[in-house]
Amino acid sequence: MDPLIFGFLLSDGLISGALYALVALALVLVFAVTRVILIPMGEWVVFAPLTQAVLLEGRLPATVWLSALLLLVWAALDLRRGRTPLLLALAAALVVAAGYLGLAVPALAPLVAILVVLPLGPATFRLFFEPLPGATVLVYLILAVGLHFVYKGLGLAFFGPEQFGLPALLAGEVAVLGLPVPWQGIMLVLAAGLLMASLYLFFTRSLFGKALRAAAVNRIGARLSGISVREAGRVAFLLATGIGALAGVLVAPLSNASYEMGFLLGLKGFVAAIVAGLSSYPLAVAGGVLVGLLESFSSFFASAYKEAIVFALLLPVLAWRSVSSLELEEEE
Amino acid sequence: MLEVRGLEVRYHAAVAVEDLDLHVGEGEVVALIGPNGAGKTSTLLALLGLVACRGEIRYRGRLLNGVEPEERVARGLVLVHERRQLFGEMTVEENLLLGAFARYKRGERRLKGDLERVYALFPRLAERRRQLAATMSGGEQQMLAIGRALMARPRLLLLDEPSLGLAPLIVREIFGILRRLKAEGTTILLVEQNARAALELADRGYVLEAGRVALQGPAAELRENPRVVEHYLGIQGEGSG
Amino acid sequence: MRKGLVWLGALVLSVALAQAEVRIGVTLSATGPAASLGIPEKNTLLLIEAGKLDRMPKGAKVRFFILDDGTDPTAAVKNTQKLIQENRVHLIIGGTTSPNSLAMIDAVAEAGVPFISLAAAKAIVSPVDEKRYWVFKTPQTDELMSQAVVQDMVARGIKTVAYLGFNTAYGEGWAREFEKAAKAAGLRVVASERYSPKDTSVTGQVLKILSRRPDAVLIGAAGTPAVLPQRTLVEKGYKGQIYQTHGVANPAFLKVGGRFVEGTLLPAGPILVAAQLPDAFPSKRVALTYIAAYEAEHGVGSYSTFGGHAYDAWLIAKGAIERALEKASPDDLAAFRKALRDAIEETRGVVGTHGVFNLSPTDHLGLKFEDAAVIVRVKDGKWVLERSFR
Amino acid sequence: MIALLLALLLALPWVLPPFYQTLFVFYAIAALVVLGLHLLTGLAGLTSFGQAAFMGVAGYTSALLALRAGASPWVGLLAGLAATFLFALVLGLLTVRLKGHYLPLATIAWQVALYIVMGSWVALTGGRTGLSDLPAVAVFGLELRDPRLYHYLAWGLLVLYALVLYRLVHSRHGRMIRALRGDAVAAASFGARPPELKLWTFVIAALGAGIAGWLYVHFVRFVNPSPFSLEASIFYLIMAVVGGVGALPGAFLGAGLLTGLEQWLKDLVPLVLGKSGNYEIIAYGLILVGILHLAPRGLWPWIEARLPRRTPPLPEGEGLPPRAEPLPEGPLLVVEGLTKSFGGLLAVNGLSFEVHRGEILGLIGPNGAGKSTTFNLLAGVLRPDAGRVVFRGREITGRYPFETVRLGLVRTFQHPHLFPEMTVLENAMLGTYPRTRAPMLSSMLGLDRVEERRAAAEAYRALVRVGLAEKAFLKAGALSLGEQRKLEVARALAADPVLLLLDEPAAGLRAGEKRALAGLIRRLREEGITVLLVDHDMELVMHLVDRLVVMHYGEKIAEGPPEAVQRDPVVLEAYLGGAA
Repeated sequence: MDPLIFGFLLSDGLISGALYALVALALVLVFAVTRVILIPMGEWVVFAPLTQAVLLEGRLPATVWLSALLLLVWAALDLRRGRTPLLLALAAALVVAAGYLGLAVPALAPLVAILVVLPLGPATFRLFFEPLPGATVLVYLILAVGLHFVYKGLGLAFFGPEQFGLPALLAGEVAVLGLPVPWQGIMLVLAAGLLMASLYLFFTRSLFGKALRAAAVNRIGARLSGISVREAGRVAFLLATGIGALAGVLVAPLSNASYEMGFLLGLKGFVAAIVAGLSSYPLAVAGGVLVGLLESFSSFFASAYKEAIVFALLLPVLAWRSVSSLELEEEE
Repeated sequence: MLEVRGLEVRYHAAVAVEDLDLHVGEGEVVALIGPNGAGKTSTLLALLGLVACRGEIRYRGRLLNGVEPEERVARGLVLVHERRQLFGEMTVEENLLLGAFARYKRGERRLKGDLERVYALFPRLAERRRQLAATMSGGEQQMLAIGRALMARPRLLLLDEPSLGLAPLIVREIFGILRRLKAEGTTILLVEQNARAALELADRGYVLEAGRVALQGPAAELRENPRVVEHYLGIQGEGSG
Repeated sequence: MRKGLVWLGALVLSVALAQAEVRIGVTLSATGPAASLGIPEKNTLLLIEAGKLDRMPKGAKVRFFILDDGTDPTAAVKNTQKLIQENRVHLIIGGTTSPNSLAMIDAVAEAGVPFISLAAAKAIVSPVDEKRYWVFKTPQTDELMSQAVVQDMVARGIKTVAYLGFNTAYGEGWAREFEKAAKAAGLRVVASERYSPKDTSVTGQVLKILSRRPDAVLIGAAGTPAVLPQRTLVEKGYKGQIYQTHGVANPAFLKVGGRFVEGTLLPAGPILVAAQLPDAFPSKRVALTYIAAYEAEHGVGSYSTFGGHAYDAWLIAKGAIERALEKASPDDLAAFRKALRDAIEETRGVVGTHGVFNLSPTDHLGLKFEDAAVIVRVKDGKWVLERSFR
Repeated sequence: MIALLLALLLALPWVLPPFYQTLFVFYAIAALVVLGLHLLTGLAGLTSFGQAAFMGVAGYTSALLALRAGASPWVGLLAGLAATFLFALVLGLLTVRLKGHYLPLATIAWQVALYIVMGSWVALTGGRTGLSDLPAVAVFGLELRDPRLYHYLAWGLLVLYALVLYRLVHSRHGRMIRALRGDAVAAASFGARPPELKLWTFVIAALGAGIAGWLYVHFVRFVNPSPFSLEASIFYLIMAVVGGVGALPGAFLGAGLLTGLEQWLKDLVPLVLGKSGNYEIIAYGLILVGILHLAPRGLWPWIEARLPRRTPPLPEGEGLPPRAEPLPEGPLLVVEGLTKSFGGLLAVNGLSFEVHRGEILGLIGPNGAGKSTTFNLLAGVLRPDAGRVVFRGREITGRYPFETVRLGLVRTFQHPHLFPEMTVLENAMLGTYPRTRAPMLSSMLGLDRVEERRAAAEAYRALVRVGLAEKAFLKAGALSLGEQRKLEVARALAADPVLLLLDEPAAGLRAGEKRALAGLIRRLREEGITVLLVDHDMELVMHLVDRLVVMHYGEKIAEGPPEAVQRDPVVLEAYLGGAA
């Protein structure tokens, strides 16, 4: 093969891979802490750039109201349990204020979009998953599918069926080893790397990060140490939404964004997450890059069968991972 | 300190604990003994809120029913679990620090002193502070579990079978440490199959059989009780699966 | 004045009560991958229902039952059954995509209900056999549109061409018909690649195409997802001519495409550039009327060619209903359905937004190539008439 | 009741409004797939995201045969099922051995791959545009085009499949499939071969989907890949979970409810929200979420809990034939130099002892002495590093439990390994698995009735022996700990043990229960069963056993009658040396 084409495919695969790796990281995080396979993740990934696009068109995106509404419902639930939900009400107000700020200052739109999407994750966890503690993985999964339908439907209602183009945060290209690569792609890869590094630091250096890990590996042990598994779940959802929204905002200028793209993105991230056994963060990153590269090269060689190749090639990986994993997991 | 009335724990339809009354005074060490499956562990889990139960649990004058386990930990009700429930993939020191998480979250950032205290109590942990918890021996893991609980500065320490599965020498060491804790004034509720060791340490004791209190009284009296002697203090008292 | 209005209202009401009710069932892909086609179709029919686009047929009150099939053939069939059996409709319009329309054929033929499809595939109405006896359609076939593209390519001296299309029925239909037409005209198709409308990258496919150095590339995609391959081609330095299909003919494509789609050529129904057509062009006036009404409701530039297909279906149906009413009463379900079918087949000289419809027992589409297709160029973010075949 | 339902089913097409006739056919098609999931996911615990792909395999096979070779749809059905069988066998071999989350992902992988092949192999399958003009199914020349007629075909096949499944679930195989999910070790201890059972479960579920696929293409008479997509597979899984994946009526409930829901929402949502529409999917998702919050285990268990319960008749009649072959002379079980270490730590070190026919041997020792490890080595759960085990003159070292149980080496579990969702009787019947022979196919066809009846009688007798007869039809989850232990013993008895391995049977029992247990064990010895007992309850052990083997730090330190062992200074040191 022409080395130039090889280089292009490689860089394309790495850029997609960085995106899938981020989604996979978020999925692993959420699953490890809450045992939820977060199907609606993909929707949140696209909600962020779509929100940004609508802001740039000078309209207030409906996601602002959705976010604020969910936060208020959450606050109402807290109120019923006898707590004063000052922070939640404040957050709801903040989301709305941020929305208007994004309208006034278009340069801030990407940031505002992430901020607006951010509460969706933890609020969804609080409203829909927390009331069912200890349900099986399968029930959580179906619940997640139901929420995926809801968010997908909302996506269509909010943003319409068409794609939106987004301006690059950093326009232009740069030559890497003689190969022109868009800055935006490099930014995505760098951001992915940076995010991974900071997650690594968070999990290994901060006691809060360690507590999150503790809640993931041993729920009872965590509760014995005064770590609230519920709170850990909310934090996991928050981080996941944040990672997803950031990934979405970074990739959208390269690929455009529409409400429909989420599911496939989520699925590919999920594939990468499974390669990692839904438990290992470094392997999730590797899985993401693997899926990205497989996809890039198979779209060159046999585009009609691209997904078939990606998934078929996964079977041996799965078999190998399954044989080499020591623990006898529960089958659910 | 702790006042339990009419406690009942069920799994499916099977009753594990029924109509149990229990109290622990400030500074007291109370032992809960009885055969396997008598409901001792279920009682402790219920006290911490890790299993659903009926009845009234009053801790430092306030009802605990409906309070989340982690909130109970934050209020100083700390359990050393029968299976230790350590974070195997983390180091000894990380495990210990996480024991103080409830305090850390409240804003207490000075945990060094507590760490030093635990290390002083368990010099072996100090030697192994960088070792992963899962790679340690059973006795060391038990020490770590107790150490982690101490990091939370418990007002009432619940101990579930600290001698379970340990070699006799280690058991002796662990009970030595419990004695020191007692001397420092820590309130302890101890569940133990090693009835002899437990009753030697405790001020008072309860004997549980099939989910109910069969006998109770000062530890010294229980040690003399012929029924206790026959069932729990012969050579028979020691063995356990 | 007010009194007069009340009287007028009462008069209209009494006439309406006296009129027979004709029920039209509609199943469209207003959601799912073909939503960008289905939504303007649906909007158009809603406008007609509201009386904002056209008058009702004489002597009948028309009731619409509009369902969404989510671009899923099973749902389209279920909808069809539901419309026929539950709503007892006399006519079915819809089937936005070719698989949906094809899947519906059996159901309508079984029940003896005339069906005007809004999908492209030629197989929907050809050959007119026992089942397709009941089936008609208004959009130009893939074959007809491919013809237009190929003729334009030949005229520009293009020798080699690559195809990059959706991995959906739309992209597949174009691949089949275009490659056939291209071969017949002596063009060499050097690559035929597929991508998903939901893909976030098509770099691999584009690189493959670039490595074959085609004179032109045809992108067989609908709506805004058609932008990504073109953009990637441009970004990777492709200098040849890029063609799109009529599936992109909506304003969102221009908006999202921006500078990347500048200079694109595409085949389209004449409605797309109605205002620029010579006055002699038969469908110009109808198209302009339709566009004006549509834009009044949905904003300037909001119209697309797909809504036009739905309007054309309505125009054919309207005339046929009037004629069928003379033969049978809508209360006699079977008889009126048959009469309506016959009337539709007798449609002659109905001027629609995409051309003039002259149906016959062997031709259930009835469009002439030169009336129904033009080549359009994207210029300064607008559709500009490039070539007409008249 | 059943007759009433059947009559209703027969009359249904003629009373339903026309559109519902069609809907009922789609209902039957969905229910076929969901029933397969009930077996696969609900009972065997294997979550599949790939059932729609099997529909596609059968559907396309039949469609292509009809279009390309002019074959009758009936030939298509056979060929389609054969193709589904082959695909399921190959994919099953690849898939069912995968652990944990790898299995569902593998099903996603081949689901997506097959779907894309269906869509992209245009020359064969007609691609996404699909194949139209498929023939209708004809019965004796009558073409089933009217949904009212197709209703009988679809529901006929569905009822047939449901019956087959019902027979299977309530046979020795079905009980094992259910057991496998909860506890593979316990299942294997009573003779099941987990991978094999899983594979067949997988194939049977796929065949249900295959029938559904065939019905689908010949009903719609058009085929393209979209009804065989991952999304479709997920829909079937939703139906299964919403209805209650663990129960057969749940499959009918889920399939019916969601098939209807989709349609009702199409009518209702535009009414509520005006014509602008597109909100059905949101409502659908919210309703789904709502149902799961109301009934997380699905609707059927929720309804069942509110229905009156009927008690089936007590099993009676002859039990299973007892073991025929005579026991060889000499010791029943010989253990020689048994050694096992975990990560360098010697848990059992060169242990040797014998168990004589007709005796009760106790194995005791302080904590960590290696009793449990020894027990697991004998039971075949662990494999020894060195040494051998000879049972009835045959070497069984390292043999799997499903092999040794057939020889009469039967165990109980310290923490009862029962299946709380199954009745007490069904739990006991698991014990008869190694003694019964009916192959899976004859179970599915209901040819195992006689054997089943005898197995039930045998299990019931075992329940009588341990004193649990009156609780036979309760769910095992409702038993007290003492009763659970009795059930453990009853299940072992149903396996006709030669040597019974009891793992701490007295743990957690009240004094009275212990005495009853001791009496039971003595009776068993009188009936000729040899018992090896591991326990630490000295009162029980000392009064019950004939001989004792005492272990300490993985080694045998004493052996002999209880009175002698009790006075042995080495034993005393081992036990008392460690006290505080």
